[in-house]
Amino acid sequence: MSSTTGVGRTRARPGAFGFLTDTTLCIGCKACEVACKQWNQLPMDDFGFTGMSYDNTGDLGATTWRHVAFIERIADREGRRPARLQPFQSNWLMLSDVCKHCVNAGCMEACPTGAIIRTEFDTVVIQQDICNGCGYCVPACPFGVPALSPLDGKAHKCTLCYDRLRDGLEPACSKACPTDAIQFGPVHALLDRAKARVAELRAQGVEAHLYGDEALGGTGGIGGLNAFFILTAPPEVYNLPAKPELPQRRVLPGFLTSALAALVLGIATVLAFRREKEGHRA
Amino acid sequence: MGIVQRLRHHIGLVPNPVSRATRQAHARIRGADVSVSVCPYCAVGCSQLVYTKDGRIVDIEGNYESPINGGTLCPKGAATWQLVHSPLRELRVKYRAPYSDRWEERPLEWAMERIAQLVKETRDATFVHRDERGLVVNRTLGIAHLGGATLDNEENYLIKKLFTGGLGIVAVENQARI
Amino acid sequence: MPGLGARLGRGGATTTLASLADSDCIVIMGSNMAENHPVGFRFVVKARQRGARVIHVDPRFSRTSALADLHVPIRPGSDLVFLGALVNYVLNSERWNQDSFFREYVLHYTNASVIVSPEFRDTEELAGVFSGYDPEQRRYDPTSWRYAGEARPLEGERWPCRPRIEPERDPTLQHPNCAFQVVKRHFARYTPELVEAVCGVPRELFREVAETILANSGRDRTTAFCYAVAWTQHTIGTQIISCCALLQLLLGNIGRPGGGILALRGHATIQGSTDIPTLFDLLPGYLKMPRAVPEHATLADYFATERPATGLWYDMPKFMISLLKAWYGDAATPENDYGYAFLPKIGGDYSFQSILTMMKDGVIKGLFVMGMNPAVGGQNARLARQALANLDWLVVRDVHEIETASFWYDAPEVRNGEVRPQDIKTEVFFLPAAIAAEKDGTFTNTHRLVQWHDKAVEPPGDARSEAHFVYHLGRRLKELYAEDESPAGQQIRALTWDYPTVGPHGEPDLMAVAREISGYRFADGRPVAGFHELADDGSTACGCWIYAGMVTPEGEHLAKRRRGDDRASLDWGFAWPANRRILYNRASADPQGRPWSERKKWIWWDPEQGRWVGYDVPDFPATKPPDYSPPPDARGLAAHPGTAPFVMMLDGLGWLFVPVGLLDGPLPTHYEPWETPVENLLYPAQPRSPVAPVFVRPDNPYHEIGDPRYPCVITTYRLTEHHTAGGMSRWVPWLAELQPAGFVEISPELARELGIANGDWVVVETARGSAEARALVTERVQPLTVAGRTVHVIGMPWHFGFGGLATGGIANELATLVEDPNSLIHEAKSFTCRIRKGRLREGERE
Amino acid sequence: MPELRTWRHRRAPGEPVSAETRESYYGLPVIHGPHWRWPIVFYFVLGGLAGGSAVLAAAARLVGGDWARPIVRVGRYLAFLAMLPGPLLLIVDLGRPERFHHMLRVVKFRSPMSLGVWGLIGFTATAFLSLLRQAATDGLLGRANVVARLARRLPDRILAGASLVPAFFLAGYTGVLLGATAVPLWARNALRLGPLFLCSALSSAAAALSLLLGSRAETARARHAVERVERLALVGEIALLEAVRLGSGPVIGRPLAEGLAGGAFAGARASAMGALALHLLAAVSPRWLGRALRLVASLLALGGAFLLRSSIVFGGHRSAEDPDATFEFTRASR
Repeated sequence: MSSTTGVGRTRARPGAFGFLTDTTLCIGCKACEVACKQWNQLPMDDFGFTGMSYDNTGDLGATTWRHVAFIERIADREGRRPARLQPFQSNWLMLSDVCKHCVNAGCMEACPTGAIIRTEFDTVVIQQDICNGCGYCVPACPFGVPALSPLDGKAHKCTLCYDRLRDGLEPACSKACPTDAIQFGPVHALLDRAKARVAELRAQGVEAHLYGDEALGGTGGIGGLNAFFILTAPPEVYNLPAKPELPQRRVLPGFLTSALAALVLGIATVLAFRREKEGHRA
Repeated sequence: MGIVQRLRHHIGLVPNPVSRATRQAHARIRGADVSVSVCPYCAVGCSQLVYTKDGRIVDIEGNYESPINGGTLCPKGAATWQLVHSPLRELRVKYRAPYSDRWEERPLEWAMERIAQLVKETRDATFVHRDERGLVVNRTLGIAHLGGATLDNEENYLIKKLFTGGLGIVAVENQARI
Repeated sequence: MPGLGARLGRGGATTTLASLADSDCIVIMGSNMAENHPVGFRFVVKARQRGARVIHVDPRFSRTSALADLHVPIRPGSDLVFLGALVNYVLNSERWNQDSFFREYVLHYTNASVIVSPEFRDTEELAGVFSGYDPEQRRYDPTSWRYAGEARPLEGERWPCRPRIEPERDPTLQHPNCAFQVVKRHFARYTPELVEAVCGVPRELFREVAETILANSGRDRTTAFCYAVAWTQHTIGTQIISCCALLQLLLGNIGRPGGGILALRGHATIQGSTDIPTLFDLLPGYLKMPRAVPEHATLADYFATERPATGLWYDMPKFMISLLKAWYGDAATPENDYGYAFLPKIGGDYSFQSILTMMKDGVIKGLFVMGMNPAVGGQNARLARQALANLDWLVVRDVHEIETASFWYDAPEVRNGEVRPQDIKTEVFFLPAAIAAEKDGTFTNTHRLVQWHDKAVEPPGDARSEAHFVYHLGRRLKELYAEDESPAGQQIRALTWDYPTVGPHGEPDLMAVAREISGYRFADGRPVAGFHELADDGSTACGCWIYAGMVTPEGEHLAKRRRGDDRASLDWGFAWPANRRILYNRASADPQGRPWSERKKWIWWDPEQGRWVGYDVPDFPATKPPDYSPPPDARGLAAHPGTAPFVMMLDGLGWLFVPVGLLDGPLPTHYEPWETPVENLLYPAQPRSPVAPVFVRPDNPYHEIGDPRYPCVITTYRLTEHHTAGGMSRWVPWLAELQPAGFVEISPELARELGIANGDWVVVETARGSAEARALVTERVQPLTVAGRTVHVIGMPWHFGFGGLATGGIANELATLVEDPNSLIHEAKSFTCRIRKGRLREGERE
Repeated sequence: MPELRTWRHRRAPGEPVSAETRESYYGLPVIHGPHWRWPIVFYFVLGGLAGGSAVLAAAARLVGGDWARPIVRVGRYLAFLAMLPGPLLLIVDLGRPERFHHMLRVVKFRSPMSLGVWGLIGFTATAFLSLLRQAATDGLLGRANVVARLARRLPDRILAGASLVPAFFLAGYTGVLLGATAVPLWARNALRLGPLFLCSALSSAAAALSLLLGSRAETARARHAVERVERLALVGEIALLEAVRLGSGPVIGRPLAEGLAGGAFAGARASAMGALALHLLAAVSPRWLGRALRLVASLLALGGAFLLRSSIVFGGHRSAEDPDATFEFTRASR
């Protein structure tokens, strides 16, 4: 986070839509999780008590497209609990995680069937009539978003309510969010709002920062996240990578070194065969 | 889509091969009937929009117009659709005879008649017209009612009116007490 | 309800959720608002973003605390000391004594200047009890709490009423027996040091809270309090709430935008179910249920006992007789006291807890349960299930097969073989119920707002609305009693029960019911415009006078209105009374009728129009000028001066000292919870409430004070993800997966002591029973230092039970039957227990 | 009750929040790991074998003389046979096998899997034609029929040249495919995996060919030639294995040092080194011993190829589950 390059910058198209998830307003109610399951008719999954604070969801998955993380940081290192709190959710962090709808999306570039597309809203959607469940998008996502469903064998993730957007409706999660911790809108407008909010929080002494610009979260060729976040702790605390990289940045270099290796091996083989020829001539 | 464009779409230059289903995607509440409801859970009183198609509820979400919730809902409110369509919801009358170890399914009409008979029996057996001091009390302690905070005002009114005003049942209580 | 009612006149929340956004400081105490009212909490967040301070006083660091500026961890059951100390701090603060606003408000809008009877003795003088205490009966004779001054009988009444009281006053507030001085003396020992010793709250932290509240109260600023059942569910719950009302009166925060006291209710229409009460001691509109005493023998006796000469309740006969007309119609005539004799007379306590014991003792033989789950939600749940098993018949109406319906084969004691279904005689009917979206009707929300919900679809299968069930049950019973001339038969035959039915299932027409509730002229059925049109001569009928006018003479149901705006949203739904949103809003203007400040204006007197105007419907006679002075023989509201904002009160004033209306004293006093690990530092001789109703019986054992076998304090609560006893959430997969199992929250300190790791199974035990749960070891719970020793607090959500998807030990298995004397509400927020690592083995019981 | 999630909590549920876990989220994985298991491991091994064999066959055809005919013949047959199960394994691995043809909707230059599909098709085509040509040459198609006549018309050298590209591609693209994911172990070694797989492909193919060529005298020269290739490829493989091990570092490299995957990796290293060592030993041994040592060496090289793919694939699973590795990678990568 020391680098200031790319702070507050995104390569999102002017017409792109996305989410701003402001953790400082989140009350961890999980309305987003349920509203998402309701609209998208996703079944209950991974049922069980985890003991991880109030998080019994655990992770984003094929049938969980919003996940609220709970991080308790009540006491200091000596175990003393403070009474005076930093303004806005400083001691019990809650973050509603979601697909980031990357400006350059690893899952989409990886998809060998063209099932994953960028929509007219600049969101990233897995077309369910195309996906054949190859599963390559799953490890290709630097954020752990898409997952294969054992129910239908296909990959699933947040669609940013593509069907609702088509009818001019707000996505289910941001609509439901009681405290407007999740806001939906044009990425650039949301980004301006987020920057103002971060500045406001910093003025109040809160260590707030933006996650999802080209300096943090949207790094390494990702070009920014269309669903971005305001955090008050290092991203790792929320299980978010600080400076992820677009995996496809490694495709061309990988092929180049492979080609080089192929060349070397080819020459070596030819030489080996030539030597056989010569050896027997001699 | 022209053939060149289509090819471009499919050879990874503009990797956006949109499918038929995607082109036809739309919200399932398009063209649905909408009624205005109130969330049945807590007392904040969030307004809900209930979308129906062919007599079936297809979606329940918050009502933007409400000065209380402004379109939002909490997880319980957001789960109202599943409360209605819960796979565990009971839709038949169940009857358990005294000392029996099993439920039996019974017609609603039968249950209603049987309950009315039981009310009359118990009431007649326990009705007190005058108490030991001779005061007119017109009450029965033999029957009680619990519940009401999750019902409608009109239903509570009918309960109070019939049970207390009409049957002399005084032990009528709801969750406000606990 | 009595907590607010006794001091302000009505039990309802004085303000609205939306008004919180106008607050400068919000104190959330006795409530976990963000978790239990998430959507309501958005107004707190809004206020917070506008710069308001948010203080959360609560034993646990909860999701509410996470968004607060200050979290004040407090020992459960010590809230009254905290509030009393705030009162003391405020009264002795420089700001309160220097800013003219406070004095002006208190002098004009409260009974501070009234002289209290010289016979009155405070708890400070009598070692923990007020004068008039009868230790044998464990109750008070409140005669000595009266005002000094005469009571004068009124003459020429068509219906009798109580005499008019004309108390002495001292406007200088110096008289040693004026209410103000009595209050000040009473709380003198409630110091920051006492708070530290009793509540476990460091004194500096307390001072910070007090200073914040003080700095944010006054002419230009307002502080609001939000509370919920964590205040109510104590043996002194009413007094805790009443202490808050006292504090808010002293701070001038009642009746003003961004001020007030917001009671946060837990069910969709829990407010409505007290307004139109399915409660044993009330009739609709807070009319008292007549008792089997000579003072209530006839309607005239009833009025002579219950009806005051002054204030709005003077109109009681109009409300009562209209109710009798609504219920008994043509059978209610002037000759038969409008059918008053048909009304059953109550002879004791038939509150929820008593009903459980009456069932267990075989007095109650048949039970209806509609949308409630006493097998899980009932205190001493084991006793509750034994009570169910002792019934002749039981009718359960719900959407899921809740524990109350399945106890006879699925309860822990049946599963472990202690009881066999073959031994349980109860004849059980389970009838599937309809959900709000499947029926027409209204809910009344936490701030008294009545909203109509439309029926979107017909309920599926055999599911029916409660209206359907009750209506058709009544219809069948009327048929069964058609020829019956006995008193029992006459009672049911007199009842009007002729609602038209609609739809394929023959549902009663809810609009017809609504019209009856709202009131109509008996002769032609025209709806009345409001309770002012009700008459005491049988010419009007009205099912609930505070809802009068909800259906307009034009036939429009005001609860169906859906036009909101950014301020009071007067055209969204209908708020009782008379669509007023902030109650006692006359107090938002100064005695002369001008707004206290531009920032906090709400309603004010417009001398040109000669009426009260503003953003809200005035909770005051609309044309009564601020300088109105009542003539000596005036009655009802006319007896209140133009400065008296509290229209329901005898004198129109907020009561700092409560001469009548509370059973446990005129002033809030700290008593320890019934079960407590520590002595009462204030009143060692009187540690617990002297008048709390107790249920001394072998199946409801209590722990002694400081019982070493039960050293921990336990508090019970709810989670965002579930609803009450779980009937509407534990069976719903999307909710069940979010909180799939019962757990107890314990501090790392206690966990270390007992060798408990996060996620371990633990058993919580009391003398009543045991509950098994998973341990959630969290720093959000902390041990408190109380009276020099460490007290461990554990928390347990009470949603869980043995049915549905999300299961867990029943917290109410541990709770005990003991009540607040005023509200008859039990004490679930603080009692003692022990906890151990391990599992509840099959059949293991104490 | 539907049981669904595709990952498991690495830590036992309910472990308390400790200072140690504060900088991660209860030790849960940051990313979702791949679902690839044995079918993919076998596909990787067989693909390498097929690609390597095709390379050897083509090289032998292009630069070898008559002595190299056996290499061409056996190499072409082996390339085709090793390739055959490939598409089957891939289709079996799909969540929706009946939709395998959706892979043919697009060509995506940044998706190694998409390229892989087309590469596999290209390989199949050249391998099949080479097979036909070889079969015709060997008289397996008969003499007078149309197919045989057409097959014999195929330009052999051009075919050999053309098959080189898909052969190398098939042998190496799987490494690039793994490298283009967020799995830290793979991503960190994105530049090395392709070359490593290529070396392993060639060494295993050479080993397989040398085994198949047998100990007959008429194939001795051919065998010597492929064994020479095998040794060279093994040298490259050993160097790249060390580069992967050292380049991964202690955190990201943990799966290569611990557990079953770590064991497999160690086995792969040992096999490669052992094979090379045995080959060298064979050079200075008596003839009879040398033959036995070479046999064992080739078997080791083949086994090593299998262990290598297993360790990399399953090590990737472990790596994806380890938040420390992900954070190590995403902190350091810029």
